Amino acid sequence: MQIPAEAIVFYALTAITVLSGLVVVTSRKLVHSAFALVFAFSGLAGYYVLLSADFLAAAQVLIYVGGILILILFAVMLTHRIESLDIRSETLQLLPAIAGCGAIVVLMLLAVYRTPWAVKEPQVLTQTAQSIGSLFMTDYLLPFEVASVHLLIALVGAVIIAGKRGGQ
Amino acid sequence: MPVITDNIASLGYATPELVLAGFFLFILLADLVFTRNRGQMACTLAILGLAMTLLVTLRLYPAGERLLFAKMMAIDPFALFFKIFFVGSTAVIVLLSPATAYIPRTRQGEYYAFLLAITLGMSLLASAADLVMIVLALEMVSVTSYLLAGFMKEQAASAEAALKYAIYGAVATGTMVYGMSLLYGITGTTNLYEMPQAIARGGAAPLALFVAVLLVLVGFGYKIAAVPFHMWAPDVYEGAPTPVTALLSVGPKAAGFAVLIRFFYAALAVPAGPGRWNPVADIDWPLLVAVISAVTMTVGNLIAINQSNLKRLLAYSAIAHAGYILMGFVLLNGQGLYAMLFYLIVYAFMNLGAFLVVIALAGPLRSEELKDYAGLASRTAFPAVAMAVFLFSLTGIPPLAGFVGKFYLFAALIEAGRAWLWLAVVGVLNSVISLYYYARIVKAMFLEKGPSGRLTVASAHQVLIAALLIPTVLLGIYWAPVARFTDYSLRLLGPLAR
Amino acid sequence: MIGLHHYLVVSAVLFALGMFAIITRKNGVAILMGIELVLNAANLNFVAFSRYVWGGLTGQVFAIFVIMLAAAEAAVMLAIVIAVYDRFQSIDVDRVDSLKG
Amino acid sequence: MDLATYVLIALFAPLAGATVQIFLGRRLPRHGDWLCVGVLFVSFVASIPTFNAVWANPAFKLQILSEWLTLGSFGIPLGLQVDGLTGIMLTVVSFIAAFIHLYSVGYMHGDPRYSRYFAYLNFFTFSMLGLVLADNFFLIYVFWELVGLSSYLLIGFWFERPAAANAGKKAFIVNRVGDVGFFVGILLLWTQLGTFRFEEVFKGIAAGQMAGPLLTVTGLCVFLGAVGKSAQFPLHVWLPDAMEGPTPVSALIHAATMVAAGVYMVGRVYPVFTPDAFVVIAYVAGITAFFAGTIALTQFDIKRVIAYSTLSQLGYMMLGLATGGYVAGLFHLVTHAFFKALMFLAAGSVIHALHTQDLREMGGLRAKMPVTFWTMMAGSLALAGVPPFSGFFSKDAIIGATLGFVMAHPQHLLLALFAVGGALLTGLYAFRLMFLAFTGAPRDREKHHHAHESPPVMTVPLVVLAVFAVGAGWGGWFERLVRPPVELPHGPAGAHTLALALSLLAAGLGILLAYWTYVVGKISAGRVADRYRPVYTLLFNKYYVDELYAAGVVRPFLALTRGCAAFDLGVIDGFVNWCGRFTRGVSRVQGWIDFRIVDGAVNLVGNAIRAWGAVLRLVQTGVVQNYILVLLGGVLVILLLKVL
Repeated sequence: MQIPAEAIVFYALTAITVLSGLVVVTSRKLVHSAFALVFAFSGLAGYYVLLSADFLAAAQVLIYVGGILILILFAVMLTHRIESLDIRSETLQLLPAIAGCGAIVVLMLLAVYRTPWAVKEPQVLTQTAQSIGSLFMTDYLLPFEVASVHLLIALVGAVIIAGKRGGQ
Repeated sequence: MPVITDNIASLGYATPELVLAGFFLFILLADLVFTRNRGQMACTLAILGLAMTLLVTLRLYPAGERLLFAKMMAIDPFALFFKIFFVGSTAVIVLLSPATAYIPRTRQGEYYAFLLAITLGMSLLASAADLVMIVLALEMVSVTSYLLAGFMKEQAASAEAALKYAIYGAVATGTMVYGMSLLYGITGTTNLYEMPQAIARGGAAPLALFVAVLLVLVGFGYKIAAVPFHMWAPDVYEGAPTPVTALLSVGPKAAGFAVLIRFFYAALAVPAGPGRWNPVADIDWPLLVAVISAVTMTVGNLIAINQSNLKRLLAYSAIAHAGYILMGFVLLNGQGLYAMLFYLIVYAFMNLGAFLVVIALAGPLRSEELKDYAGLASRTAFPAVAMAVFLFSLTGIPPLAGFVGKFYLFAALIEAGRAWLWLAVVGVLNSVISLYYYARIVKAMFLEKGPSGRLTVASAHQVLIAALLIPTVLLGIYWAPVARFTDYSLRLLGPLAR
Repeated sequence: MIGLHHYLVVSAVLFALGMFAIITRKNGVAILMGIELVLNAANLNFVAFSRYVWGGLTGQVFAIFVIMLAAAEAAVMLAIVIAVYDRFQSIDVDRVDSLKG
Repeated sequence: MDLATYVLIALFAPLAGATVQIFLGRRLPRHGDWLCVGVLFVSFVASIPTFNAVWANPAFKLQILSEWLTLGSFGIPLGLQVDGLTGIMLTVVSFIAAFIHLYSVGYMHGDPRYSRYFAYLNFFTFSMLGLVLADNFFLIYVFWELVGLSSYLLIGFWFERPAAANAGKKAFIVNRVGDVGFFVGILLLWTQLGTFRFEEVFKGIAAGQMAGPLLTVTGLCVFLGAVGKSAQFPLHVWLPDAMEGPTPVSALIHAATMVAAGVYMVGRVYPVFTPDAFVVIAYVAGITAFFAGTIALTQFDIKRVIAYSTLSQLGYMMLGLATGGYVAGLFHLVTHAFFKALMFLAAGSVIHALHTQDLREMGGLRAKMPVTFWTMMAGSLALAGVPPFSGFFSKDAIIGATLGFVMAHPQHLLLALFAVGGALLTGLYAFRLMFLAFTGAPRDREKHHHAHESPPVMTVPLVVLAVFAVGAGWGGWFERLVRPPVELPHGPAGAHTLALALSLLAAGLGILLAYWTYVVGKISAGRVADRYRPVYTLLFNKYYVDELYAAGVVRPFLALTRGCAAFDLGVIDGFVNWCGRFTRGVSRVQGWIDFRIVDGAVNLVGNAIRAWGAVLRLVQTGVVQNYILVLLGGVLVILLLKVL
């Protein structure tokens, strides 16, 4: 029990993430799910900070909380009239899903615990933003460029598919 | 193996992708700038782009086998084989599209641009040497596929197809990425070519490794539509615009096989003598894939029997064919891979051909239902005869190309010894079952009575049908050059196949 | 002491939760949320392995690419959801089932 | 152009003709008959250089090899070869086929499927030429099957007539029985010697890699193929029925292509047969030669008489081959090709003129149809083995070989009786036909009145073939070109003289008997028939072989069918139907072997498969989350299997 602080933060984050995750998947109201997702993503950002991945934590907040969630809310609003925003989000095939997902958790944890991970003393990383930035320009240049083309495709495609009848 | 770390120097070996990306942007821009005849212009540009891609791809052959962009991408005859394959199959789709009414006129520019984009994604996938590249390229193919499937969004079926495809695809990709994260945890690398040593060095973590491999397999299995990851395929194939369906059943499927082969043979197998491998760390993935192969062809064929919509029938047939092709994958030897590649070529011709006939007839016939094909032979002879040839080739009846392809697959299995004999038996039985439903179409076209009145098929389509028909017949009789080409294409980077 | 296993457990739970959402929710947007959870579970793995086992930035870079992909996928999927809504007046996935058999 | 090119042209010209014809035939002027006849003459002309080459050098050998398929240790060569025998066969087959094509232009004039007919005929010829040229068992089997297929199409060409459709099916099925044997034989050879190539197989056998009873059995399996195709007893039943096809097709089948294939094949793979195998072959052949001759005596259908005579002559060829008369047997194949094609075409000419095939309605045609009469006479003389007609030389050689064999092995005396007795019968039935058809008073005045000589497009082939029927035996050219592939024992010295005497005597006696009976009337055929009523009935009913098959094979099959039909849930759609209706006519016929046996069994399996498919289909609900659940389930199952 040397560094209880880390443990406390971890468990707090876990509580936030898993509980809001549960809300995301069980809430009967779509808007509640959406907001719970904000908390879940924020909790993950907290993990990233704990894992000394500060750039990633920032990206998580910016892209997920700032971007994807807004997108989701827009979609919710575009597909429902404002007055029925608390539309019920019903469920189906509950029992097989519980069984399947439960089994997969068990099996994965089995795999995790049976594996002798080569755990090392964690290094302290500083200035990950700079290193990641230079990685993008050197070793990861190709994926970086491919990703940009990919985003362009997604953008154009989203416009076309979501656009009004008959296109532009 | 020669590695080129310098990104600028690597560019010279990535010319096909550069050209494709360039033309993709070019078409989008041109579509914005010009106002008249945009569809024709986009089509012309797409053809031009594909032709140029083919040219630069062929010029890459002297490059041999290399790793580019800091080991992100591999270039070898194996990858070039698939690049040519993708360019060819996309070209067929591009050429057949103008004479159809599937794509609304206002969206044609984007349509052709996306056809190039999906080709770009497939090319990258065939070359991907790093998990990051696999994910990115696979997603590029997937996302473009969703968009193309939903291109006729005014029709409910198309929109539905896009939605189902997107949800299923996203789940499969998510699962695959999760598997990759485990794989990274086990090996410490995301590079395929560093994995065998890392796995060997890392000692035994068989269960975690198996879970990781299985989850990754979900992503690949979804691309090639192997059971139990196949269920999106029939719905999407039926709902998507038929030219897109034709492409989906050939291009991305082949891309899935390309990445499957490279991933498993580069990362999870170690060479054991010329043209043979052993699985790394005793993971019995060949048996896993063999079972998937057997189940895939059986399920595909069994359900296909009861289909009444031709597109859907061909979708199940495409699933069954994924099972056939997988037979070659489990052998861990060059002969198996050879049979797979050869079958892919053959499959491209006959499957595109069958879809092409459906597309060509969809206009004059206003239907894609089997019952409307009754008496077709007397209404328009050439497409009916061509369809019969394509279907018999898909069945594997000599002397058509499909027979030779299947022969190589079965022979490779039988050569490999008694261990895989059961798979060959399953394969043969399945071929027999498949005759049942292919012959039903032929019977409808030639023996049943239908409405009278001649149908006129667009001459562009007739020419294209002939262009696919000739190799389908010819490859059944004389295939030596293609066989040599396939043989040469087995030069997979790292572990040489032959 | 918080170690690798803690993170892996959280990640496995998130993966299962995401899968659960995907399988059970009728609403297309809710399904998308499940998918995001699955991708985030993978990301947590990457970062945790990067930190505790292998060092370096490979895992983090991978995670950033995954976030980017998630964004692109979300955009496309929501666009498709809107297109489906136009046709079906609903985004309940179990009602979008005209193609079957 | 080198010789190989000529050979390839000769082989592929008919195929090209068939391909063009099947797709475009109806759109071509004159429905493409000129094209199909033309390619056959091209084929014939292209085969002449080959003949010249083997003529100049009898030891000539040309091989056109190409690896067709290799996979590891397994390889199938795609080779053609030309030597003396193939040189002759190539020329003779293309020559006769060319004239039969020409004749068909007149005979088939106005048929609704005129263009289709020529496409089939071309394809038939192509198959036979390929069979002749093949240099390995694999290829010869492929062409063997193609010959079977095209004969099926042609025999059942007038499929509107139940008899024709039945005959097509019968030929196909009976041949299939033989083909199974052939296939097994080839597989046995391949498993023992590891090769399909004739040359290597022979080498292996010469080196003793395969010998004894196994080789005998293998040889008999291979021979079974020839039994089917060359219509030897007991698989001969299809050949007389095959008369239902158009007459030029019968001519082609009987002369140069189908039935010749079996004899040619036995000659081609001669070293495969052991002496023991040859004894069996000799008896089968002897029985065929003699009994077919006796049946021919009682038939009244002009084509059937000729058909049974073909059976008998085929028996002779096989007998010659089996008793060491390698050259004699094959020589008879060639001479027979000429005179039998001639006789069929002449018979066709008669049928064309009278619109009947019944000998009892003919008579007195000699004056009305002089060309037909004289050419037919030449053919009959050749058939009966009267010198100096071609048939004499070959048949005499065969009888010589048989006598030689019997002198060396007296326990096989029966063979000699078959051979000599058969020769007598040949003279008898050949001239019975001639006299009944052409001499005496016309028995049907109405028909006789309308009879007229056929047009030149039909008579010219007759005359050309007659020339060869007369002269093909002269000059010993055949012996010069064809040499036995193995050392053959020489028969005792006196055998040949004896054979000459006996065969001349037998033929003369036969003709004389026919003359007495049908011209002079000293012997009343009716009274003979009455006195030996049981024998006559037996002969007239062809020894009841068909009925035996019906009782022993067909009825049990039909009973089985009914059993299966009980299970048959009545699904009509599907493959079997399609198979059954492969040609529309085939489906309309209930007949010899009812396809319902197959229908029943396959429908049963088909139903089961369909039912499974329908169940699996239910999983495809249309709800994408169900699909994902299946994905997850699949992953879990695999994982659980791994963990447990």
